[in-house]
Amino acid sequence: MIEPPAQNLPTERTGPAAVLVRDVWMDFPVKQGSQAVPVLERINVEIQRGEFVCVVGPSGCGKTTLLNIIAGFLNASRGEVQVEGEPVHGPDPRRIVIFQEGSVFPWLTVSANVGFALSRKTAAERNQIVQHYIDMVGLTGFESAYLRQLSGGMRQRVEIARALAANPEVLYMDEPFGALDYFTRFKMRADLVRIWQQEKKTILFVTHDIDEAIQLADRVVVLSSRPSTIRLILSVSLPRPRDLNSRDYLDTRDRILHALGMSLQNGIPPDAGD
Amino acid sequence: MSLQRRVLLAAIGWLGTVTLLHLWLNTSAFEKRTVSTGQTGKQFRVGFLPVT
Amino acid sequence: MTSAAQPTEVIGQEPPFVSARAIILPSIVAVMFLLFWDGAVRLSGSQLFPKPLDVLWGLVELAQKGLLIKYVVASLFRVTWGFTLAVIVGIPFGLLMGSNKLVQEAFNPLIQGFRPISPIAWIPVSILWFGVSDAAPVFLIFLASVFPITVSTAAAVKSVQSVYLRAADNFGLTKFQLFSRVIFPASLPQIVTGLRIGLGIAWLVVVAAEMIAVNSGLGYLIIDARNAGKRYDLVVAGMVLIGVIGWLLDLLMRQVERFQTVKWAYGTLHD
Amino acid sequence: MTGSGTFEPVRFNGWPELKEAFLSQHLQASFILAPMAMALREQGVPIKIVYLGHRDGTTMMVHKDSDIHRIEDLRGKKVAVPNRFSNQRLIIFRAFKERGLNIDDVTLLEMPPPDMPAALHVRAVDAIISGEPFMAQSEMDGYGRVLFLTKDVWPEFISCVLAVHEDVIRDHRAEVQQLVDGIARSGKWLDTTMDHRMQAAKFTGQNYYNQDPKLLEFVLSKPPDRVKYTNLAVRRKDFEEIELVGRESGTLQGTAHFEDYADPSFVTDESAIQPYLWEDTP
Repeated sequence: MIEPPAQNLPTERTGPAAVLVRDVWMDFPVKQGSQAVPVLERINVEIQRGEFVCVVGPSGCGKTTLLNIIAGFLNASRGEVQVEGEPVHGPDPRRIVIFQEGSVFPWLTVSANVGFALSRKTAAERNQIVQHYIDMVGLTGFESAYLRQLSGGMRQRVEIARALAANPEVLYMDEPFGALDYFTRFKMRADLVRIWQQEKKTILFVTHDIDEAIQLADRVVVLSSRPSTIRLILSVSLPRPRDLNSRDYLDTRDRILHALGMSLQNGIPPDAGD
Repeated sequence: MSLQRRVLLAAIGWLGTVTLLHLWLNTSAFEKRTVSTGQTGKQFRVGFLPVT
Repeated sequence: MTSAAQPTEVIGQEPPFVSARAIILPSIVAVMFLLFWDGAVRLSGSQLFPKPLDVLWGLVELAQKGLLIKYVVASLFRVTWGFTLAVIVGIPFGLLMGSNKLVQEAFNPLIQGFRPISPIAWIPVSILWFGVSDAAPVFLIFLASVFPITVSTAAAVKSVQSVYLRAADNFGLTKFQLFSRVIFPASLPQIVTGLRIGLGIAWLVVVAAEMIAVNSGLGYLIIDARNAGKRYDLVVAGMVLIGVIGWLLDLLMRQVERFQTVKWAYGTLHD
Repeated sequence: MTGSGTFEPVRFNGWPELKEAFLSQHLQASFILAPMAMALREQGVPIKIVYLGHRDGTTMMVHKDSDIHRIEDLRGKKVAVPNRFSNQRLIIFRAFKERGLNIDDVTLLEMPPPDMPAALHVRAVDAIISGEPFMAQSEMDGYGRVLFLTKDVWPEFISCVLAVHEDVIRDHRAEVQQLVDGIARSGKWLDTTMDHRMQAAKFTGQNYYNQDPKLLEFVLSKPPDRVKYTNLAVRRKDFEEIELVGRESGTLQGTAHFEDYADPSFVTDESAIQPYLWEDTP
């Protein structure tokens, strides 16, 4: 089911959108005097509460820039971002970002990291919350380990646990599984969906991996290469847990590839990586 | 935090110990002044070099 | 309900490992050095330069006279206070300079201007200000170590990865919390390295500092031995003491580098 | 100079440090090189020379088997002197002038006195001159030979003087008088018998100079008039001689005169000085 880019299909109207991106444009001034480099053009997205939305596009198309704008770390050149109807002016603990390069604090143990945002709570409350999320992400037994003693997958689990412990309304994730091996990625995606269903958070997940997007998202926003515009917003109606061999799965993938001007019917196109 | 507090306490402990030791061993801070310097209070210091 | 990750993924604690070889090898070299030294003095027939044994007897003589403990304590007292003041001034100022561009631009030239001045050049000034008290050597030692500490702290703050700052910002930390819970811990490893360098320099300077009119300390021991005529055995004894204590101080500081809150930054190549 | 606890002797290891501590009034009084005191006064430092440290007590030493036997032989040689503002340096100017020699023919190197014996021993320099006991050190150890004693070249030679800050003289005259009397009387005591000198050598060596008493005994006895601790009153004639050589050698500007840098009022009648009756406490 393809949606025309400009229009979005709210399932049922339950108050203002969790995250509303209206007519956002972004260009980077490279050097004084020289022409600014356009990065994002006419971005319109509306994310409902509890929805899992993936943004996918070739690397360097401005996905991370868009995420930073939505999260409030960057101001758009034009346009606006609203969360629950309020305009976004900066980062906020109700909207936690999991950065691409990983921001777990290496000088803290796992439990100290996970409890980082809970300084205002009592010790008992904090320990209870920390233990809950450590168990949830499967780090039981590693509470007093340090970052350098953990594998890549486990570090991402700490990242997620810490974000969830802050009890945000929205989770922004910037290619969090990019550095993991093939098998761990599958495991992390399954765990993330499970946690998303349990915690009922709104998630905006940025990735360059189309398969990852389809395995995770309710809706996939497909961005073109730079200057990127929205090529397609695709609702993924596959039932969960998703059967990755099903016909529908492959059709969905082809639609996304097609929207990006690529199709894999007759082998990998030569210009696939541009 | 207890580790950093322990390091801090150890540092302060050392500071106190070495200061007391020094005052005791190398200065006359603890010796009762046999002769009170009386009116001048401040010592009358006379410099010299160990020559002739 | 939860799927625990396999424990094998955890990289074990690194126990400090001192092999027997690590002790025997250097001791052989040390013995050879002593023999070489002894032989060289005998060959040269110099009556002035002491042989290792003379130095040992010099140390024994100092210990018997109770001067050994007095001088060691005096030097440690001055280095401790000079270094502590340098830490108290250096770290906060370094943190400020590292985190505030204005302060950095304002003070950096001044600091870079003072840094190359050798503490020995400060001796005349410190006598004019502090005269013949302990304050003069403490001042020199303070000067010697405050610059490396300030500079390394400032560099540490500036090199804190921005992703930590963004994450902290995201969690809504106040400016003070950002400093005490992210910037300081993140810079701590480099600060500790700066402290180690600062302490090393402080101990280097103690000899020069104690050449002013103080009547105790290892630096004084050396200068006084020269005054006492041919007591070059005491001069070398002083050097040996300074070397050994300086080495122990460095070992002590290296233990600080094995603390968890700092070790994370040194990676596995750190010995 | 034991005083009654009123005075605290502060030992220094180099003239520059002593000068700076004295200049900045961390020392109320100090034994100091005569020309240095005069130069400080020329530069406006309000101090007065009130007494002398000692007479003579300086020797020029050469290496035992060096070819230097007369002052004339110093030409083309390297001589270590303690400080630019020292009479040990000025005496060379005076000796060369009296013999019609050109001062530029000799190289004068400033060197801390404690390093001089070793420098002579390894022949880094050809001759050394400074206050005792460092000169006697080289003689006692057998590699030094006396070229001349100061009394042979500059009779009543002055090396160190006792200088006091003028405000200390104004505000604490009694203490200064007590100090000068103490020095004068112990000087008299020293010069009365050789036994007193030997006691002093032991006492000073251990408690104040940290030097080998045998070395000090050598200085105080061989020959007996190597250093004298009497006849130390401040006299115009002596200092004007120093002014003369100081000006000729370019060390002093000559802008300060006896009234500016000297205060002889503390010792009016030398013969009246009574030696201390003092025995070395075991």
